[in-house]
Amino acid sequence: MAVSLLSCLASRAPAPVFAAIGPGWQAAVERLLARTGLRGALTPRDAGILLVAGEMPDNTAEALNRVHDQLPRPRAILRWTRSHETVDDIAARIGASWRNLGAIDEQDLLPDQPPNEWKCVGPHGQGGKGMMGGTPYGRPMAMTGEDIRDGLQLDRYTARIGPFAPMLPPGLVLEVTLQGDVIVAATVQHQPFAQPADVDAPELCAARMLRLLGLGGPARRAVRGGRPGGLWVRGAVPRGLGMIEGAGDARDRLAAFLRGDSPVVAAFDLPGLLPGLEWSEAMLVLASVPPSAVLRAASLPEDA
Amino acid sequence: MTAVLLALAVLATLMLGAVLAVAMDRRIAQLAAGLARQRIETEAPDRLNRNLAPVWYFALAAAGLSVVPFAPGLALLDSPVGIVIWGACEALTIVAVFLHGWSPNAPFPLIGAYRYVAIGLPVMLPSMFVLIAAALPAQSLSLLAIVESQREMWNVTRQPLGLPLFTIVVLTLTLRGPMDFADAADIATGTSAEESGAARVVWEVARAAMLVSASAIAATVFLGGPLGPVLPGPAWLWIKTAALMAIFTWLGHRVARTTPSRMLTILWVILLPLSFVHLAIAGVIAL
Amino acid sequence: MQTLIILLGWTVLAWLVVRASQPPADATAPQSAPFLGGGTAGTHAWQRYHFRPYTMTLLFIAFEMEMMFMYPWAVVFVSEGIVALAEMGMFLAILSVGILYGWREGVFRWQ
Amino acid sequence: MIDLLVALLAAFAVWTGWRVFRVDSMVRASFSLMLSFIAVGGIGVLLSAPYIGVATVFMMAVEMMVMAIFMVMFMMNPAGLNPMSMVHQHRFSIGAGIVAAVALGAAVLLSPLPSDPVLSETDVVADLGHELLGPSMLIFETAGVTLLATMVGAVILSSRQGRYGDSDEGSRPPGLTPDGDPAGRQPEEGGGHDHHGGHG
Repeated sequence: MAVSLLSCLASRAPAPVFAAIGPGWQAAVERLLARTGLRGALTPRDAGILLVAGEMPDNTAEALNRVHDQLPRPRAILRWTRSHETVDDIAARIGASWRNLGAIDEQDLLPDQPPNEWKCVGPHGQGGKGMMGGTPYGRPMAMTGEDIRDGLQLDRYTARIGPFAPMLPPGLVLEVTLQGDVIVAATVQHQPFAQPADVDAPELCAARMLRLLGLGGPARRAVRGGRPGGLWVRGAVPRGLGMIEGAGDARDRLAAFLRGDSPVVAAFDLPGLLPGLEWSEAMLVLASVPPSAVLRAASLPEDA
Repeated sequence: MTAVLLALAVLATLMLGAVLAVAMDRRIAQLAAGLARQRIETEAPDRLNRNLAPVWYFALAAAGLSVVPFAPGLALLDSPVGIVIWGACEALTIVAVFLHGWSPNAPFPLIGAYRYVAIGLPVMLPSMFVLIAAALPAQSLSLLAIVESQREMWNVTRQPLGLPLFTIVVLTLTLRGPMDFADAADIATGTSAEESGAARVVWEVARAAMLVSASAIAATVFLGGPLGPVLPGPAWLWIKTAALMAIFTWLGHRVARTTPSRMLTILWVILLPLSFVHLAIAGVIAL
Repeated sequence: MQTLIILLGWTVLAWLVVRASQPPADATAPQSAPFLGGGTAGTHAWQRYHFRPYTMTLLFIAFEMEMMFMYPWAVVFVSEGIVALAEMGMFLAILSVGILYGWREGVFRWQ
Repeated sequence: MIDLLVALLAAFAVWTGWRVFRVDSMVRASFSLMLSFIAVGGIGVLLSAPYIGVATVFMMAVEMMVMAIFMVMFMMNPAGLNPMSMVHQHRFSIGAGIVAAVALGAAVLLSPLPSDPVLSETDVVADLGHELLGPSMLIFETAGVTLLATMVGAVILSSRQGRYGDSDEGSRPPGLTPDGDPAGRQPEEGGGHDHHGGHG
């Protein structure tokens, strides 16, 4: 009884979709995920369906495979590439796949190998050497380095984040070095994908910031064109954060998005803006800039 | 015999309340669907602590609810130090959430865990002030006595700052809305970012259970708990708890979350002095 | 004693429920890699984590220790009357100086 | 029954205390110690000291959380990914352990313990409050001043930023050998730059 009740409930669940957004599809996907019956997952661990929107450039294929393999099973990959397929069509296709997931289930795309060979290496067979050396369980350990705030020389964690990170513009790969949650260094490894002008629509920009402020519901309403209806929305963005010449700070830009304006953001130095910010602040700053301006900033030559 | 009945009442309240909390979030179907999915193991995790974190969370929710009187003078855990037990539950909740984020050995959960500790620790100060203020007129640390002290007038009117301050505590303990620094969107749901399948569901249900427990404490301390006309005590407690759960859920979905460093400053510079003022007012009124 | 048995009982029950409701975790190597939006990490995430508000935690512990005196104080507050109010006022005033000092030195921020 | 529970809790406290030194992970070590203290708090509750017992659990949960943060911050290999030993100076520590155990054990066994059972209806918390506001008032206020000194000391020792600029400006880390070169980072002119002035 309980089992059948659970499966009955489960069949009515909105399809959890993790979206890998390709060039030109950001606005369409964001509008798609604001529909009822779908749920945009923020991590592949929470998703059942990987939606690949658009033609992916070849140099992102491995990253896409990596995200695909991180979905728990059973899982399905759906490609949304034909522009004549409307939002309704793809939503129906996602729903059908979700209800039929058990039959589709897909294998891993990447080989089942750890990042480094570690089994049976080292004195205890865990791949390590001494206290900090070797590659215990497949990876080396982080090492200490300079800090830009308080000078404590603690570990620096370096990772490449993106191109399908839900908090970054699609396509952007940042190599960030973190100490705690403060960014001490950032470089752009891959530029964001080019998107048509539609992606700068104020309601979409506002929704991206609202999601970062923990307002998933208001973000959905904003995308659908309604009043977002959140409390303390502007006040939650710290003053003076992400100040850009001529476009105010992040709070001003959010206010403009909510009014329905799209502020013009002049070229700014993206990798130069991030170091020294906490991760949460950095993500707010990135979301507060229209994607077209992020693209222009990321494609500036390094020495400009 | 009464103890067994009360234990069953606590258990039933916790379970039905958790279902109600999930329903208020409109996530019943979502969680049901998650149960059958694969549970992924991360690279070299701390398995023991990963498995224990939701256990602590559940057990603390149950322990917190045990000190709540279901009728005047009748609680499963009739302790002279009820609010201190609840305070210990709050402190251990921070440990449980930290372990949940620490154990997967992955960057986003780790950041979420540390952010939560940074906010969760100072949030305990307003909580302690508020509960101590409620203990002043009762002349006891027992929740039974705190209920008795509200026969004339509920604490929510006598100590007007108490419930708003405690709301912040509840939102922190249950990882909700403006205080949900553990599971923020900019770190891909933070401490839960690497959890899939049943493990994710279990954690969500534990959060819901903690909401029941914290709301029941709030109902007891500020709304007179089981006191009320006509209906029996437990019914009043359930009604008040459910009403508070609805308010907390609504606030959690509506209020924006600021950055953790700014929230830290707000907690120490605005909310802590407010708690001082609250205690001073409560003290003068109680004399 | 009843207190302990009840708390222990809840812990055991919670353990059984959690244990029964989730299957053992498993994953292949590409599945278990940490999620970075398709990116890769060079090292383990476990590190000498630079927890920024560390000074705040020290201040917090001192403050918390002081709060522990306030619980018994609250119980006798009404019966001791104005003496209790004055004494705790003094005690809190002393500690407020500490908080004020910390605030002036900017410890309630990410370092 | 109470005797049995006390014995069990004591055994648990000792076992978790021993685990502190046997596990590789700093987080596990900290929280093993927390479990040990929780067991001690449980003994307190059993011995008719409910406030002291529960307060021990409360305090230790918070303190071990903070200790875990600092242990992970400053210890090498904090997660114990490479197995390691947490024990140093074996001979000295064994000697110190035996001396401490014998001394404390002797103090417990040899001192005449008062036989003054607490009546079950006594309100021990209120007694504690009256004690704090009455005979022990001086101790209580001294504790306040001591804690203030703790706060100021902690801020001075651990905070780099301050009203008068960075605290390590012009300072020189000690050498690893007597009169040796400074270890670690060399102080730069003007210290680090503060990116954080805008808000907070």
